[in-house]
Amino acid sequence: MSMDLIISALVTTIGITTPILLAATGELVVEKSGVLNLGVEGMMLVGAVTGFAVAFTTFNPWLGILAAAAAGAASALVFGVLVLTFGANQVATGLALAIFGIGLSTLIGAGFVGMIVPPFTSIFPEELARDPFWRLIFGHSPIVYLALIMVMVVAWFLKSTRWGLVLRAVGENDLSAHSIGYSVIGIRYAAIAFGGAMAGIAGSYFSLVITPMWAEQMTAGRGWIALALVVFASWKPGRLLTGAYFFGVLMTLELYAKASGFSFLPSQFWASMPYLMAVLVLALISARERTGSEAPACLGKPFMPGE
Amino acid sequence: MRIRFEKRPEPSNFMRLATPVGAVLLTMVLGALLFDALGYDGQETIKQFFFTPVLASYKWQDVATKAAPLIIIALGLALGNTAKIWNIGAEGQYIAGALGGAFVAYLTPDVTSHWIIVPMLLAGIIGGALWAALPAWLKTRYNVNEVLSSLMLVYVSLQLLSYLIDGPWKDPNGHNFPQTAAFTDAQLLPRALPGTYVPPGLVFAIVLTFVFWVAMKRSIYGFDVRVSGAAPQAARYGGFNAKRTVWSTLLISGGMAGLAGILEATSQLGQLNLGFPSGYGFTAIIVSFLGRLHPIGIFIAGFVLAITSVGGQVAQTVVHVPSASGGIFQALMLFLILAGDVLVRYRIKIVHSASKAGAAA
Amino acid sequence: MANLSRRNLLKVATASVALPMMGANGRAADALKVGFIYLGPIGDFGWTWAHEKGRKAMVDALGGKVVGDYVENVKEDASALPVLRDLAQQGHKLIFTTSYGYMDQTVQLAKEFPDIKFEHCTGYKRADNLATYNSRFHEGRSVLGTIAGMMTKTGTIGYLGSFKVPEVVLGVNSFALAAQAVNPKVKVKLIMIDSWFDPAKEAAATETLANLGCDVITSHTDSPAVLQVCEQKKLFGFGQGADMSRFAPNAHLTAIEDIWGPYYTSRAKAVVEGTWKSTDTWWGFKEGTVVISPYNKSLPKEVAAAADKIQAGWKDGSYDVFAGPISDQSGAEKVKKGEKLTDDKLATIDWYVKGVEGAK
Amino acid sequence: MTPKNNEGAAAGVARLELKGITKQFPGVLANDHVSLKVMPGEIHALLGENGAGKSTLVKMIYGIMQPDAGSFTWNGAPCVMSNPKAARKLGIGMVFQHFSLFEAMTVLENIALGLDAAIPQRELEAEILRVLDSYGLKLDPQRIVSTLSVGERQRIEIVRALLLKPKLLIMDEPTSVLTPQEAEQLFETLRKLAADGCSILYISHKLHEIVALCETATILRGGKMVATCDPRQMTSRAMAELMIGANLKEVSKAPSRSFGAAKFTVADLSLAKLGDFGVALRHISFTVRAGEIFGIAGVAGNGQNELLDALSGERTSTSAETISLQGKAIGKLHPSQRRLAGLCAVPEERNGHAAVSEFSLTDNAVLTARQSQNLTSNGLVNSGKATSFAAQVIQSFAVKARGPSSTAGSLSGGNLQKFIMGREILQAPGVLIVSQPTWGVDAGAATAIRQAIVDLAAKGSAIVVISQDLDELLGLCDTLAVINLGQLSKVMKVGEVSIEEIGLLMGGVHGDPAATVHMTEAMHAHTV
Repeated sequence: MSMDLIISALVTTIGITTPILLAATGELVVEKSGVLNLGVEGMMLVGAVTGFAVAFTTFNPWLGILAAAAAGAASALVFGVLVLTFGANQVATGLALAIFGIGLSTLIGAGFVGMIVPPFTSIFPEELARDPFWRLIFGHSPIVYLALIMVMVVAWFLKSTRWGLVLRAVGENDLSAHSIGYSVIGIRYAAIAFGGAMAGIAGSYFSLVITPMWAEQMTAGRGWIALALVVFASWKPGRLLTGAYFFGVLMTLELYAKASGFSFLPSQFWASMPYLMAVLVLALISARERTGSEAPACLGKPFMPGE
Repeated sequence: MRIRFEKRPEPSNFMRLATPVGAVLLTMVLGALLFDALGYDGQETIKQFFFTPVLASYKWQDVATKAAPLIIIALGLALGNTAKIWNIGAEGQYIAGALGGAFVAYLTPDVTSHWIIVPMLLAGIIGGALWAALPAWLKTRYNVNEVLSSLMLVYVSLQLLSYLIDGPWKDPNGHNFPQTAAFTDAQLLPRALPGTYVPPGLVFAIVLTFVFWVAMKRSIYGFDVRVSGAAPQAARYGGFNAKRTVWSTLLISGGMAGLAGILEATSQLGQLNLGFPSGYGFTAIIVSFLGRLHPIGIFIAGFVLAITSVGGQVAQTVVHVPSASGGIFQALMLFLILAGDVLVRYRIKIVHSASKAGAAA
Repeated sequence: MANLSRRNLLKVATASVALPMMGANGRAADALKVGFIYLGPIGDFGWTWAHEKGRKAMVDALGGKVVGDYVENVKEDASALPVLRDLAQQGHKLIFTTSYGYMDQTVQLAKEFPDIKFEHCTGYKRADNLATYNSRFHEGRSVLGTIAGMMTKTGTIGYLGSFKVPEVVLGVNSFALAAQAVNPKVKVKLIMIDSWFDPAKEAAATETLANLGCDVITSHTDSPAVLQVCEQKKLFGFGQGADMSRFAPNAHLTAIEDIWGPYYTSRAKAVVEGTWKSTDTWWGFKEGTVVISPYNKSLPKEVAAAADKIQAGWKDGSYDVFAGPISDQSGAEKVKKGEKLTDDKLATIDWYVKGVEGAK
Repeated sequence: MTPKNNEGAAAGVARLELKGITKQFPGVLANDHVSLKVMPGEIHALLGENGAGKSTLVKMIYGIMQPDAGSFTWNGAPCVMSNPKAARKLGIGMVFQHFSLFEAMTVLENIALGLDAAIPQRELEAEILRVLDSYGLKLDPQRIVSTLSVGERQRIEIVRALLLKPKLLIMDEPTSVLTPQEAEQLFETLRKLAADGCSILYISHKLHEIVALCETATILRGGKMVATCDPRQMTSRAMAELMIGANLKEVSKAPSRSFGAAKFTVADLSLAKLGDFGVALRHISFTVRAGEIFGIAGVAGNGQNELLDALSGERTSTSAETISLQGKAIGKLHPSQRRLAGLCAVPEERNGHAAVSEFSLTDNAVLTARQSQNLTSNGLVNSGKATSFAAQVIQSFAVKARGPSSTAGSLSGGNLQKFIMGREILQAPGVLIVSQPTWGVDAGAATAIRQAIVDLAAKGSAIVVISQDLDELLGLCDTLAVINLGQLSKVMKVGEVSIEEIGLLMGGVHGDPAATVHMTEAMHAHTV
């Protein structure tokens, strides 16, 4: 492989990784607060269709992204009300959200099939992205940079800010956080809404950037990979970034291997890699003694302060 | 004024029964409003979704065909859920079960005895159980969260199916389409009632509902499962082995999903192709909650869910709503039942802010 | 409803509740009811969308004589059975099942409802009341191959496939042979993405092909993703199943359109007139089921002329892309000079011609 | 601390005053018009039995719960404690009985979480070190909490509270997890704080602590305030009677008792610790004879729960010989098998361990009695038999319940404990192991339970009672040993042993003179 080809392959990798990274960054924050929202796929689709619909009506993809974030957050809040206010089972509610999002996006999107929207314009001068190497840095859609910035923001937020500390505390021991005086429910609502907004943006990346159009279930299961990625990253933003690109490189390599007629193990094996790796990591981190790196202790448990 | 939940001293049995019924009714109302808002005839949609499948007799059999696998899978899942073991990978176990049975069929294309169906069904159960064994092993050995591990394995099973039917098990006479050879007549299950489409799975669903009912309510094993879910420490104190409970609930729920998978394969399509995974494993999770983890409740809930999915097809041709609407109804129903759960354990109290002022006085 | 008489049990059970349904059906009693089941949503802008266009064309062509209903998103599993039964029992006398995966379900239903006519698309199992039909897409592929062979500057053309099924293999071979005919050095790089529909993966695969030097890329998957990427990367591409030029005004050179209208109209007419027979129909350019969309304005005249010539050749029978000699990837001769691949061989083909790189 | 803390002191205005505080829970009136005053710089005891309403009251002071009626004044001004933040803003700090700590986080992060203002980490760390230094406490701010001992964990809570420069510090049963030496160290800190002008509200049911530490005591019983007194002017017994509400009723025990042959023997039992909080059991040996009641004293968290698990079979031993019942080695048997062999056990925690609160009493009977009472056949539960056994327990032990179908959760603590004890005793166990038999139980039920234990022993059973309540053990047992850090002391005869000696063993102290002096003082106070 020449340098140019490697750079081009990396550009493809970044493109294919971005939506997973966005959704996983949101889900990481949600899970860090102790809530397991399995409805990522549904929220992504709601975001994808809303983003498309708004971009189509306003001819402004930026408004589309904003609307996608709002729609993702809104659908996440349906989940939030059920699990936080009503104390419903998170697994079942999340699954219902996934099913609901798929159905609702189809219903809303029925009128937008076959339409096209204006693409994003690059935020950098086009000349910058002409040279292959510089293209690797300047040649992406604005959402790609947004995704990278958000991972870093989340990493910084969780590690160095007070509210990040509080959010982790809520996920670690909700009862204690409550007794100190933090609003467990309030913080979890915020985290869930943030996760929904990120999933919504991730969805709009499909309908506004990769292929500027709407098609049913166009996210094709990436929401589930995002869930696997959070586990694979063992709830650490840094690993989330490397893990996402690791998955992305795997996917890109598979395509190159196919185009070159090089088949090492069936393609289905590569397609199942993210899930197998996630299970493996899950086993590894659970086997290790608890040192503060593994899953938030309250993940998936309902919190009802029984007054 | 704000709404406050007040814990009931004892869970309300009335609410336990009333909330699922209320959830279904409220789903109809909300569904009608939603579809009206989206420009469809909401009332007619609800009619086609919920009532046509019940009122048209030839639809009953379709409903039974859909309900049977849902009930069989949900019974197993409810067992796990009662013990607070969350197997959400039933879809994967359903596929693995079908693969297990198909493997026997693949090995015995020339056997003409109808008894071959027995090892096929057994292989189906074993296949499903094996697929659930990994989460069970990871949980008991490394305390790995079974929600995540079982979910991840669903996607692995989809790839496994794709690999097998496009590789080693590909039908040599299948025009190169990714599919297994069709099962022979001996490898197919007969209809439950000759001359109808009533699926053999329905017989299994009825018998298993009864078996699970007795087991959950009366047996020591059912007691074990209930204690393990309600108070794991008490279960240990009572002499129940927690690891055994994890293993058994996961293997049983996996085996049931596997059974549903091979029943579907041997009574409906008679082969495996890429279209085989049908989402029953996920829908069954809704069924188990809608049925309140109670076998009889699950039996009814299985039919309710089946009605909405058959109704979805009817509504497509009659009201021309997109097929995805079925998912919306199912999800709405689950949302409402989960929200309704709170009424079983809590009483809703409306607190007037005035009454709080006492503290400040 | 007459079909129910076969089954005593049903007959009794239905008597009490079937009346409202009968009333509903009665209103359209004079028109022929034609049913369709679709694999995807009608808005997939691909396979299902083309069939839906055909259904509409049929209804338009036959005025008030036919009514056409459809059910979309029908999975290729057992759940197709009740859908088909439903259509049968709602009084549809002619039912089209529009995907290969409905083959066995259609066969089963044809047995259950002997006086309803079934038509299965792309399959090979027939019965007295079950016909099969397909379209010679590969004829269209040879036109695209000709254009691609002339337009490529790098000599490497990309091909994005879904699964290695005969229909896809046939398209690849036809495309490659036609391209080689106008440009002997052409190589076709093939990626199978193991899915009919996954826009993100289609886009990534297209980028990969572009990075590997392909400057013209065609696809056999269901979304316009490939074209959209070609547009962004200033490459050339083709529409699949329909004119997709609006997704990629510059990249879109032309498209193969699946036109099912003529076939559906003729078959519905045959049922109305009582002349329907079980047949195996494989129409192409000649009969009008394969149509090439208008060429892109930027397409050079000589290329357009060459493409037109191929189309004309198919129509008058003077051209066959599968005329020998043809070798497979390993160079072994598969079709001798002077021979052609027969329809039987075409329908089960599982090898690629020389010059196709990537998949095996 | 700062002179400002003494504002209002001169005028005789209470730092905190409660008037008519009332809190109703479903079925229980937790606080019934409670009023009290805490003066600046005063160490004020809130005294009462488990379940008297102390914790509820302080939760309302700290804003975790809201009272249904009543009011607070702070330095003379009315105020509302709408949430803990509001309480902290006024200058109220609290150290919880059950620490509200975050296991996977560092000490520093835990402390930062307890502060309302965001302080940069480096400054906070310096501040923490300063506080630690000025009160002579030891703690590493960078350690992960899950690696700390119980005492160290409490120090986090205390530092967290002190950083806020509180004007009122609430301590909820702070010594229940401490050794007497650690407790004495804590008292020093508290006295120093009070001298600086900080008021302290000290919650306990341990009389000797209150006598040693407090200037004023408010005594609660059944949610009502029964007295306010100066503990230094009262006898422990008088306070105890105020707390319990009746003359202490003695358990009737045959004065001279003879024991049979050795019935239950534990020989060199060791067990690795489980997780970060566990305590390892080390070389535990003792023998209990038929008819004998053997007590195990000790401060909470020294291996009592582990010992109960090991004896009941919830955790099995690697060697069968470590535990034997009438010569039969049972160390490797599981709980059901041990029950069949004649060993029954009652763990400390009622809800979720000894009983399942959402289950009916019948089901709770099935939980442990299914084999010995033949409540099952062919893998199915015989519900008729189970119900009648549950009814028998209810009747024989005067359990106040609607019937066998009531859920365990609907019973009061004392009645549930009676049911649990009854369930085990009616199985006529040869050996009964009980942990904290009267924890959080009203006085009447406690006497009944102790009497039942004595009666069972009289029938020839060997009994082991694990308790932190030294009074209970001294009243109930024939022989006694102390567990400390998973090790069991020598076995002593009740009546021949001094409380000082037990106290020293509880603290794991063997001849440290300074500690002995403190201990002795504390114990003297106790025995006044």
